[in-house]
Amino acid sequence: MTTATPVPMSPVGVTRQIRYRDAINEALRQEMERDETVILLGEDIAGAAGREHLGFVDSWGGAFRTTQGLIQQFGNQRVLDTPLSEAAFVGAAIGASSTGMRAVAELMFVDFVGVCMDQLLNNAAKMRYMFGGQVKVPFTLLTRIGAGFGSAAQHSESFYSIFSHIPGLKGVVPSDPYTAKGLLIAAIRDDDPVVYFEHKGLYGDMGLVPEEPYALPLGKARTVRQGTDVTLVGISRMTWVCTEAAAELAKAGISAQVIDLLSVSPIDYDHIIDSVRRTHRVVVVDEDTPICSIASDICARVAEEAFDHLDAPPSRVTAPHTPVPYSRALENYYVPNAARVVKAVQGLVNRK
Amino acid sequence: MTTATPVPMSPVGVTRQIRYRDAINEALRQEMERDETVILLGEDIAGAAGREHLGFVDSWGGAFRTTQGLIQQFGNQRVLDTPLSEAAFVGAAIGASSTGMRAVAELMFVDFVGVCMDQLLNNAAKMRYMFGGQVKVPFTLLTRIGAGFGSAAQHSESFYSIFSHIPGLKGVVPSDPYTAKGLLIAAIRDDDPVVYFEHKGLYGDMGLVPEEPYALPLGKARTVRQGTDVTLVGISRMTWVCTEAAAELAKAGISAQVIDLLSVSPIDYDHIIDSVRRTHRVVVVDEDTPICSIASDICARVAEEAFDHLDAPPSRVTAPHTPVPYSRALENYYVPNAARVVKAVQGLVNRK
Amino acid sequence: MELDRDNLIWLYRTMVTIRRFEERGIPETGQRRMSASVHSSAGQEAVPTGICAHLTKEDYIASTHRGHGHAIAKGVDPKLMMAELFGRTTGTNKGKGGSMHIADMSKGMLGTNGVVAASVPLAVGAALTSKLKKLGRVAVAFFGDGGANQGVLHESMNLAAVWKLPVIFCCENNGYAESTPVEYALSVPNVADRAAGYGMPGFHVDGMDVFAVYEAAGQAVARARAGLGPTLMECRTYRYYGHTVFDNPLTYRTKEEEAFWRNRDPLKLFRERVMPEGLLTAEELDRIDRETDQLMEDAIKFADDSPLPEAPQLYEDVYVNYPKEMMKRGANMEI
Amino acid sequence: MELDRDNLIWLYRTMVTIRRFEERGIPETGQRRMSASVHSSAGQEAVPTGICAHLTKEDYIASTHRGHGHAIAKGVDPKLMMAELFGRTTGTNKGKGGSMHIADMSKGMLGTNGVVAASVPLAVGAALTSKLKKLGRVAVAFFGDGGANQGVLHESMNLAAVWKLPVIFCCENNGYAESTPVEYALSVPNVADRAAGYGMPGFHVDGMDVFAVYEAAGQAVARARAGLGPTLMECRTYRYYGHTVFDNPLTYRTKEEEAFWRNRDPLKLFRERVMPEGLLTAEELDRIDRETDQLMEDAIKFADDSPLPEAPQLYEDVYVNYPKEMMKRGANMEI
Ligand SMILES: Cc1ncc(C[n+]2csc(CCOP(=O)(O)OP(=O)(O)O)c2C)c(N)n1
Ligand SMILES: Cc1ncc(C[n+]2csc(CCOP(=O)(O)OP(=O)(O)O)c2C)c(N)n1
Ligand SMILES: [Mg+2]
Ligand SMILES: [Mg+2]
Repeated sequence: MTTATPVPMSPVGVTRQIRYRDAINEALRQEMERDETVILLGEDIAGAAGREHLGFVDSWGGAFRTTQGLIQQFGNQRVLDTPLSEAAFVGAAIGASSTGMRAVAELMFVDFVGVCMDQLLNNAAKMRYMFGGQVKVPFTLLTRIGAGFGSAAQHSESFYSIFSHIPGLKGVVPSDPYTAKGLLIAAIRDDDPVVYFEHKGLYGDMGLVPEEPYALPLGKARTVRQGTDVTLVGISRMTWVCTEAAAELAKAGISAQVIDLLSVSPIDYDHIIDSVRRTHRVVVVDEDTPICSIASDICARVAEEAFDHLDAPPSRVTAPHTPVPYSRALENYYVPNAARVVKAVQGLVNRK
Repeated sequence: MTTATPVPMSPVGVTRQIRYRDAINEALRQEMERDETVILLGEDIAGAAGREHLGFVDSWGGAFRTTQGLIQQFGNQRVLDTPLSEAAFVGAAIGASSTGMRAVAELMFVDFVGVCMDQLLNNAAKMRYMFGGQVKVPFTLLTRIGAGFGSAAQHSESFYSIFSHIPGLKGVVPSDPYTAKGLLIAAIRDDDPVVYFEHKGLYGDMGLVPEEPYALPLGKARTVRQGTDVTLVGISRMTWVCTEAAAELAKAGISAQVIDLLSVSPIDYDHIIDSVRRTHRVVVVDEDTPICSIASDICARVAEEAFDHLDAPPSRVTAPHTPVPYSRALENYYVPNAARVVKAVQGLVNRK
Repeated sequence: MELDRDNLIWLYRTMVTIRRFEERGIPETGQRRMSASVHSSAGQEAVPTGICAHLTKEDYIASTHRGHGHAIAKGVDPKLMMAELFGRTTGTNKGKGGSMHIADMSKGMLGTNGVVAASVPLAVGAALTSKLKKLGRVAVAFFGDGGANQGVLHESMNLAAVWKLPVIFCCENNGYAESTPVEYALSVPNVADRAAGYGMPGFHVDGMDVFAVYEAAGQAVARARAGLGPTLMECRTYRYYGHTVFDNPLTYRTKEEEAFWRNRDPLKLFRERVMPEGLLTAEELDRIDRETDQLMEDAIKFADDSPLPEAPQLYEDVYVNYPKEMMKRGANMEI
Repeated sequence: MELDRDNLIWLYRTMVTIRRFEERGIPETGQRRMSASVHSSAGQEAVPTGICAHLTKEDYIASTHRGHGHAIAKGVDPKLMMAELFGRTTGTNKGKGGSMHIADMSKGMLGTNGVVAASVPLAVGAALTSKLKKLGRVAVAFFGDGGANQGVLHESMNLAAVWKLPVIFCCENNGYAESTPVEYALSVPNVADRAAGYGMPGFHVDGMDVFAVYEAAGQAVARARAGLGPTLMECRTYRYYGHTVFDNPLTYRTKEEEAFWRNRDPLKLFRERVMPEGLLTAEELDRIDRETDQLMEDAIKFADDSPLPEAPQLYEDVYVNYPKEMMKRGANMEI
């Protein structure tokens, strides 16, 4: 997109380590410093709205503390706590973004997208096209994905495939603090609507992050481990399930290249296909359910475009086609893990 | 599902021809006659609500006249015109269906699903699972798909892939009057939530339809033309684009089997894979956009499960990854047509 | 708010332009088999006219599926609108949007919209822009009596009230949502009755009388500009034709009712008001009629003479920045 | 509606059961590291209790994320609820739902719900079933002050009013949506102020006083049963703890405010009312307290002794009828 440089594994010459959560926070802060048209809207993103006079400011800083401290620096006209009305405030953010602001709205969990989906599908995604290119909608939607926390079926989804499906939207799935910051800055600066998926299971992860602002390219994957026998494609946290599996596979003499998808729209098919042309096998690891998923989309694309290079069927390790169960006894089976990836790869390698 | 019998091309020993629109109407009428818990909710499904005293009854019979005459027969307590409030009446239909009714709600165009998506995603699809199997939700959502009518980006989508994606929902895409009636009866009788997609371009089509009620199996595709060189999979109206292409291909000596998908959840992969094992090639023709679509899902599944039988990459002919344009000058390019299918097949057959 | 001669002429010319656009443009669009999804606002002209009379080019409006009148009143060129309806590249939207998506950002016109009430929060967002950037602009969100029962409207009214945004929520209550009478679908007599539930003023106005609309809108706009927050303004009006060109309204409403409202025609009421008072003469008004007729003929000719979009246009304007190749990939597009 | 001794005991026992369930069960759930998404309704007991006192087992309720109290008041067995929180197969939902989805269809309890206000139309639908089947049942839709600003509530209130359905819309206004004060998010002083906009009665009730709730609910339920349509009932109440166990409420509200409400504790108010009047004695009430303590210990033991679900359960209860193989296909599930 903005640049064709591949996304590096980590920044060069940087020693500062911060958490994924703080990388998000830093990206928001730096973009708000850089451009005063950047505003933030969401439920409890500051907290205790309207109670400054009682000494309560920034009491929450977001349900997952990603927006902490921003209201102190930018005030309540740029960090806007909203009523519990996603359709209105997401729609308003889209309206503001099409009239000169760069609005960043937060949808607390992607599972709730159904209450504001129309604004995303019919306004954000289509306005530019319907209007014949008259308008830009530099709007960012922050939201969250991920199971594994005993939060059951309505707070655990990784429902990103619909955003890949919808023409007019872009989407990113940062997997570590470095990409969290760089992709959020890119999303905010981008002139198209971008959905930014934070993974609940990554907030505490530490990583090297440059202090200065930087944008990573939208629409680019990266290779986080080189390998020759199979290509593993990870999405968000699943990237690390892939590297864990790759380490395990290495012990068995199988060399896996691990690709971190990073963008769900546009999808960097070329990076994957390029790898598969060399490894001749691919397994996509996706925390989302399997049907009409990103995993199946990538498999289809690989099958179509790297057909002659495949030594085994393009395969997927995903959640099953069921809602997310509450009891951890079940949820543990639900989320893909390294063992399942290893087994799938072995099946491919030992084929015939 | 209910039966393993394959869906026939058309009914045996039947001479009556009716239109797709009337087949839908007949299915609704017969199910309402059979089971008084079947109720219908939607905007203008009767029309002129509350104006019986002025002699206005059934003034609309639905925006596409599919529910005409039902209010006369069943009254306004079973044919319920609603305010323009999809989230409420779809949600209410789900609530009614989980407490003893079989509610059929109409969403006028699938493009509007975003205003009531939460009710479908978080209630209809998940209640049974979340509640540990305590509840059945025999709910049917009628909605419409299809481009080609100069209705632009918000009234022309074929946005069914999300319903395939969501665990807990089922979906059907009838392609002619025979399947329109049989699948609607099956959908209403089914104890799970089913989304029923009518295609705007098929309403006027005539076909053989038995007078008596009958249910076709959910989750089953059918072969509408036999062939040996390539498998064409059509969805809804695209089935007939496939048969048109098949006729064209036959002239060039290429024999195409055409499969009519009929269900988008569950998808009858077996029927397709069985065919591909014999033809060694597949092209899925889908009016929806390509990414994370049913077309890509089927291609992925074929690639995975019929890998050793493929002589060419599993391929797709779909709408582009763009919204639907208004001007017919552009829309004509948007919707897949036989020429594109023929060309795609020729590319596969002539490969190497 | 004194209306001078120029203002009066503007009011009349705007209403006539809307009427003529609907009555000439829609059948012509139909004849060209461009689309069935075209909604006439004939009969409702006084509403956008009376409201937009208070707006500058910088102010915003967000419109509905029945939005030709809003666009014209906000200053969008009917010629470009006609070209849009005819699906031409010279259209407001390059032929990509058609009747249900007419937009002109240079006129603060944020689009007609095919999803009922979906444009309401866009107006709220535009008002937020105005407030945050201290632009002094107001935003008008148009919606129908049907739209009054959509959830997003409720959320938007609450949000605008909480943030005291310069928004006017304008309900064009024409008595019907498709064939559904408002007295069936609305649980209160008037949409304006809901204003109190949001802590904002609510007016119920005669939407056939442009002076009444103008008067009420003046208050609402003044309130918004003064930073006092939103107003809900319900204008009782009537659409003369069917929901689209397809339905026969006499299947859900009586001839008497139609006659009653036709008798309160906004153009007629206007003439009855200004002519006796000697503000404008019949000749002057007739001349505006004729000029408008000519404008429509010119617009139709302009539209017909304009080129249709070509295939590559399909991939333009989806994103600001996205690889075109990605829009075709896997789709097997021929072009 | 005279309350006899048994009624009074039921009211008190129900409130104490809710309180103890929250104060004992939630920390135990936390210790077992089952979930962080558990919301305490301690402090709000009078609301479900005063309302459900009017309901039979056949009547319906639809609940929220903060729904333990609703479930208990509707007769759901706390033992089964505890097992559910602990993720056991003996739970109300076989461990599949947890705190945010507790349902018991045999008790007319249509589920707690994790999406704010999402269960409201379910109650409307249940009321529709009752009306169409002439069952004489009513349905109560619980929602919070935050939920009051969701679009689906607006649509549901209008729909229920249009169809005159036997629904009670019960807003538990506990002053906060997470950390957001109601006076910030709501554009009117009271949620009940919105009732007029739907043509239904609106009550504003002291939600700490079970007798006040009982009294108002009696009117609403009677109205619903008589076929006169819905009522909006706002109960002003307070949650004693954080939104979940994670937040410290003193970051958004004052100690004084907490003390004010604690001083209006529903159990305390109940005692202060019934004891001086000699309706129930301190000993009787203390005994109920102790019995309830024991009930909770038994529930915890029952839950701990119950089996966890096993892998194949993952594929059960998704559909009534669907090939299991299809749920695994393409997912490469191990089990
Ligand atoms: C969310 C949604 N539901 C349904 C429709 C279909 N539809 C288009 S216009 C209309 C009626 C709108 O009535 P109203 O708001 O009163 O506007 P009017 O047509 O009278 O101008 C309906 C039901 C839609 N476009 N969007
Ligand atoms: C549609 C939606 N948006 C946001 C959330 C996250 N969330 C859960 S509870 C809550 C606050 C709810 O407040 P209220 O309705 O007053 O209920 P209370 O928690 O006070 O009982 C929020 C924002 C959600 N569950 N659903
Ligand atoms: Mg109307
Ligand atoms: Mg609350």
